[in-house]
Amino acid sequence: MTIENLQENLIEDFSFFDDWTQKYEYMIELSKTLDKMDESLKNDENLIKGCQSKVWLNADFKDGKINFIADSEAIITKGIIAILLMVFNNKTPDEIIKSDVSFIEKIGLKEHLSPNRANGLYSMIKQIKFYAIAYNKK
Amino acid sequence: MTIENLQENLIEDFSFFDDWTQKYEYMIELSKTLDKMDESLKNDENLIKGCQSKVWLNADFKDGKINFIADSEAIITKGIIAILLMVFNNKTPDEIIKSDVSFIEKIGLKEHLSPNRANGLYSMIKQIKFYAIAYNKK
Amino acid sequence: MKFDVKNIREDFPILKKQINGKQLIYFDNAATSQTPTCVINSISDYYNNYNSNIHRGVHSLSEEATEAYEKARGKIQIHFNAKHKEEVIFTSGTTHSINIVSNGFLDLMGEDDEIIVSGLEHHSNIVPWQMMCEKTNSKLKVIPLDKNGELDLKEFKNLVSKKTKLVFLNHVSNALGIINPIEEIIQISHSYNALVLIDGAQSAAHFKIDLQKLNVDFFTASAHKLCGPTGVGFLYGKKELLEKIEPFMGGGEMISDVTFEKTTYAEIPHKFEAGTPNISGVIAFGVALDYMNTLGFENIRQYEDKLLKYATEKLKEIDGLIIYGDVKNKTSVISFNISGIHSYDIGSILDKYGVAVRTGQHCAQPIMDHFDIPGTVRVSLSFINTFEEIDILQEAIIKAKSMLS
Amino acid sequence: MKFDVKNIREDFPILKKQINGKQLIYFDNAATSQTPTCVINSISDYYNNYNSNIHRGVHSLSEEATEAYEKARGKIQIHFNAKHKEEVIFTSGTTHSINIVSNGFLDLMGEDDEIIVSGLEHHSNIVPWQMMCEKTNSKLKVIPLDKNGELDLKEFKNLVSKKTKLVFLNHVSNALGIINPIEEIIQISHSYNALVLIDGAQSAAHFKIDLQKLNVDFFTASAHKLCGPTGVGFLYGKKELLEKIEPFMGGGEMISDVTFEKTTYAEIPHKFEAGTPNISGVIAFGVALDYMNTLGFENIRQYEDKLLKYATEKLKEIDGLIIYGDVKNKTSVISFNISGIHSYDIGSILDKYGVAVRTGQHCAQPIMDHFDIPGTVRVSLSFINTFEEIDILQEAIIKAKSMLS
Ligand SMILES: Cc1ncc(COP(=O)(O)O)c(C=O)c1O
Ligand SMILES: Cc1ncc(COP(=O)(O)O)c(C=O)c1O
Repeated sequence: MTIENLQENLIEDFSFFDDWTQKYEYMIELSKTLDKMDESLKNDENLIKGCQSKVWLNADFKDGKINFIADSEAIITKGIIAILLMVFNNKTPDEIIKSDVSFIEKIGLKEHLSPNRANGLYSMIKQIKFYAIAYNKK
Repeated sequence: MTIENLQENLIEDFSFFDDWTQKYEYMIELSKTLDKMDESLKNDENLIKGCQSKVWLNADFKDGKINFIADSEAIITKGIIAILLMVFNNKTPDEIIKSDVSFIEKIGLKEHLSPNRANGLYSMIKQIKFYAIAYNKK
Repeated sequence: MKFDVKNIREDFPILKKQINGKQLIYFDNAATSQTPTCVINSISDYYNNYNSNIHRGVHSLSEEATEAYEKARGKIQIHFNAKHKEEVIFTSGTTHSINIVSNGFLDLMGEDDEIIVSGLEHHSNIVPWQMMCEKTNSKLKVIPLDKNGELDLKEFKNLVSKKTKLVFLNHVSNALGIINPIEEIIQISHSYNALVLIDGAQSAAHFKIDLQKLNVDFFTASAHKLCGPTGVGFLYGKKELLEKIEPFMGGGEMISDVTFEKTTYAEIPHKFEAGTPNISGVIAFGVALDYMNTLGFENIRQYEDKLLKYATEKLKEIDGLIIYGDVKNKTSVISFNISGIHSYDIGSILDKYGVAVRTGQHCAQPIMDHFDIPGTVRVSLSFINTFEEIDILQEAIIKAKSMLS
Repeated sequence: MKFDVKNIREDFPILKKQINGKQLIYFDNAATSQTPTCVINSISDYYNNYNSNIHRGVHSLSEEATEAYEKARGKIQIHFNAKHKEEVIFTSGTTHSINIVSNGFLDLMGEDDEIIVSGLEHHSNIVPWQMMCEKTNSKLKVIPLDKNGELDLKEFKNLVSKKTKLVFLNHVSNALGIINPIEEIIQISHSYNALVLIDGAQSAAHFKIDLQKLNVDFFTASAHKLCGPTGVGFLYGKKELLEKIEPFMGGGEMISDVTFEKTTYAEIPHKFEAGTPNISGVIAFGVALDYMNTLGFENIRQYEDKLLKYATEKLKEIDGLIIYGDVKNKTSVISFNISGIHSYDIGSILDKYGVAVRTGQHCAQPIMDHFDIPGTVRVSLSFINTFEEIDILQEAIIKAKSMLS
C-alpha cells in the first residue's frame, strides 16, 4: 500500500471513535503491537533529543527501503510511534520524502506533534524524513 | 530668613503667574542673577553626573554655613539652580538636612526634578543634602 | 479575614477557559502564574497613555514613563525590604539575574576558589555556575540530598570552608516544593566569608521575604511567577557587591561616559540595566505585587498550606502513587509518579480532563537522577485553586491510571 | 494606494493624549515607536486566554502558547527573509543581541585580531565591543566620519585587513538618521573574511530588510521601535555562526543534558534563549510586524521621505538652526541645534507646546564629540506624523528661540 493509502485507512479507522477515550485506548492497544526494540539499539545515537518521554529511533536501509524500529518509555508516545511506523516503515526514501504528515492532524493527534519540545514526536518525524533524505542520496 | 520662609516666598512669587511662559521667563531672568562660577571650579569633581545639560556644584563650609556656587550650560536649568541656591545657600548643614524640597513641586517645576536622569537637578538636590550631611559631621 | 477564592478567581479571566470541552484546572502555577485583570490593564494603560523610552527624555511622556518605572523599583524595594532602592536591578527574569552574578564574579574567582551549589536546583542555577567554573577553573561542589530529597546540612558543613567564595541555592525547589533551610545556610556561609545567592523564583509567590532580615547577598525572582508578565524579573544585591562586580551587558543607559578610548560605567542600578528595559513589564510587575499584597501574603500562605495538605491526602489515597520530596517543610508543589506509568502519559490524559500539570524533569535533571526516575508529574498549587479542583484532579488521576495500566 | 495617515492614527490611542493642555505631537519615534491597538490587544489576549510557560508543557495551554511563540519566530524569519527559522533568536532587545555576539566571540579572538566599529554608533554597539577587546586584547578600530557625519569609506578600506575579524555598524544612525552604505561595507569586509554585524535598530522600522540578499552575518532590531512592545527584540545570525559561538546565558531551555559533571547545550535557537522568554512580547512583536506589513513598508518609506523633506525645509527656514548630518542618504531623523541655545532648553519648551523631541547625546557621545557639541535636539519622524504637526513644530521652535535668546 502507498503511504497515502495507509494514511487514509488510519484516518478512517480513527473517524469511528466517538470520543478521545476510545482513541487513546486504541493507541494504547497499538503501542503493544510495536516490534520490540533491542535494548542495544536504545543508545544515545538513536535517542531523539528534547523529548520528555525518551524516544529511540533506528533505521536500516535494505533493498531500497527503510526499515524503522522505534520505542518510547511512554505508552501514548509509543502508540503514536506505532501509527507513524505503520505509515512509514518499509517505504522507499523517495516515498517518504514526498509524503505529507498532515494525516496526524486529521486523526486528531495534533497536540502530540507540535513543535513543543515536551514531546519528541515532532523531532521523530523530522528524523524519519532526515533518514529518507540521507538514504536517498546513496 | 529660614529655609521655610524662603520657600514660602518663592511659592507665593510663582503663584502670581498665569501660565508657564511667565514662569519660564521669570526663571530665565533668575538665571542671570546667579553668581558667576569660576571656570576652574567647573571641573570633573564638581560635575553632577547623569545630566543632559551639565551641572556643576561647588560647596564651601565657612562659619558653620555652607556656601554653594553652581552653574549649568542650559538656561532653564540655571534658573532652577538659582531658585535652589536662593533657598539653600548660606544655611547651616542642620537646616539643610531638615528641610523639605516639596516646594519645587508647589512652584510647579516638578518636571525638572524627577529622578529622570535627563536632568541633573534631582542629583543636584541630593548632592546639596549630601554636602550638608558631610559638613554636619565635622 | 476570610480568603474568598471565588471572588479572587473573578480577577483571572483565563480561569473561565474550556480545555477539550472541560473547565480549565490550572495546576501549573510553578511554571508560570496566571495574570489578574489589573495587571493586564496596567500594560494596556501604559501603551495607550504613556508609552515612551525612559531616563533620557525631556518630554512629559518620558517623564511619566520614567516615574512609573522607578516607582515600580520602589515597590519591589519595599516589598522585599531592600535597604536601598538602587539595590533592585530589573532583569528579564531569574535566569538573567543569576547570569549577571555568575558573570560578575568572573574576574574575582581563581582556581583555588570553590563555589557550592545545592543538589536541589533548577538548571538556571546550575549552568551559569558551570560556565563560570569552566572559565575560571574554580571548583563546583554539590550539597547532596538525603533520601527524601532534603539537603543534607551535615554534608554542607563538611563542604564549606575558607575556600568557598559563593554558595547558591533556591529558596524553594521547583521540582519538589521543598523549602530549603536558607537562614542556616546563609549564616554558616557568612561565617566562612562566603557570599550567598538565593534563587527565589519559587518562593516569592508564596511568602513575604525580608532581604535585610535574611541578610542574603543576592536574591532574585521572576515576575511571571508572581502574577506579573513574562520577560521581567529582578536581581537584588547588596550595594557594595553590585558596585564591585563587573557589568554583564554593555550598552545605552549603563554608562556615564563613552569615548572610543575609555568608557566609565554608570552607578547602580543603571550599570546593570543596559538598553531599553521591559518598561511596560516592570510597571506591571509593580502592579502584580500590589495585587498580591492586597490579598495578603499571610492569607495566601495559610490558604495554600491547607490546599497542599488536602491535595497530599487526596493523592495518597491513590494506590501506587509515590510522592517525591514529601517532607514537612514544603510549599504548594506535589511531585509524583504512579508505579509502572510514565509521567508523560498521565499528563497527556489529565489534559484531556482539562487539568494542566507539568511532567518531566522540571529543568532539574540532577534531582531526577537522584531518585533515578525519568521525571515526575508535578501539581503546583496556588491561591487561585480550589478544593473542588483537587477532587477533580484525584478522579482524573484515577481514570488515567486505569486507562494506562 | 493612498497612505491615509488620518485613519492610521486612529490605531494609536496615545495620539489623542493632551500634554500640558496641548495635543501630543510625538517626534520621539526613534527612541520608541508608539503601539497600535492590535498589538496591545494581542498582549491582553495572551494573558486572558493562553498564558502559559512554553516548550516543556504537555497541557493544551502550553501547546497553544508555544505554537503562538514559534509562529512569531516564523513571522520574523519571513519578514526579514532569513534562510532558516532557527536563525532567529529572541532577545530582550538590540542591546542584548549585540552582547550575545560580542560575548560569543570571546574565545575566538586573540591579541592579533582586530575589530572595526563605525564612528556613527549607538553606545549599545560600542561598549560591548570595548568590553570584548579588554578581555581578549584584540584591537578596536574606528571608521572616522567626514565633516557631514558620513562614514569615510576610503578610510574604512585602509583600516580593513586580514587581521579584521569583525565589523559592526548600524544601518541607520539614531543620532543623525544617516543611512550607512552597509552593502558596500559587507562586501568589502567579506573579501577579507571579516564577519559583519548590522545593528538595525533604526532601520527596521523604515524599510524592509532582506537578510539573505544583504548576506549579512548578524543582524538585530528591537520590537519597541517597530510598533511592538518593550523588552523584546531578535538576533539573526547565520546558522553555522550561531552554532559556533558560545552561549551567552546558562539556564533552563538552553541545555539538552545537565549533570553536575557536564552539560551539553541545546541546538539553536534554544541555545541562546535561556530561561522563560518574554512570551507575550514575542507574540505581540509578530503582530506588530503584521500590522506594519499591512500598511506596507514601501508606503511607509515614501510617506516618511516626504515628511522628512518637508520638515527639513521648514526647519531650515529658522535662523541660526544648524542640522547635523544633513546628507542625501538619510531617513526620518533631524538632529539640530540653534546657535547659542542649549538643546535641553529647547526640548523643555517644546514639551510645553506638547511636542515630544529628544535632546542630548542620544547615547552616541562619540558623534557629539565629532561635532564638538554637548548634544542636539532630535526630531524623529514616523508614519504616524503629519505635515500639520511639522508646522506646529516649526512655530514652537521659533517661540522657544525667541524666549531663550
Ligand atoms: C542604533 C541603535 N542601536 C541600538 C539601540 C539599542 O536598542 P535597545 O535599547 O532596544 O536595546 C538603539 C536604541 O536606541 C539604537 O538606536
Ligand atoms: C527555582 C527556579 N529557578 C529559576 C527559574 C528560572 O526562572 P525564569 O525562567 O523566569 O528565568 C525557575 C523557573 O522555572 C525556577 O523554578
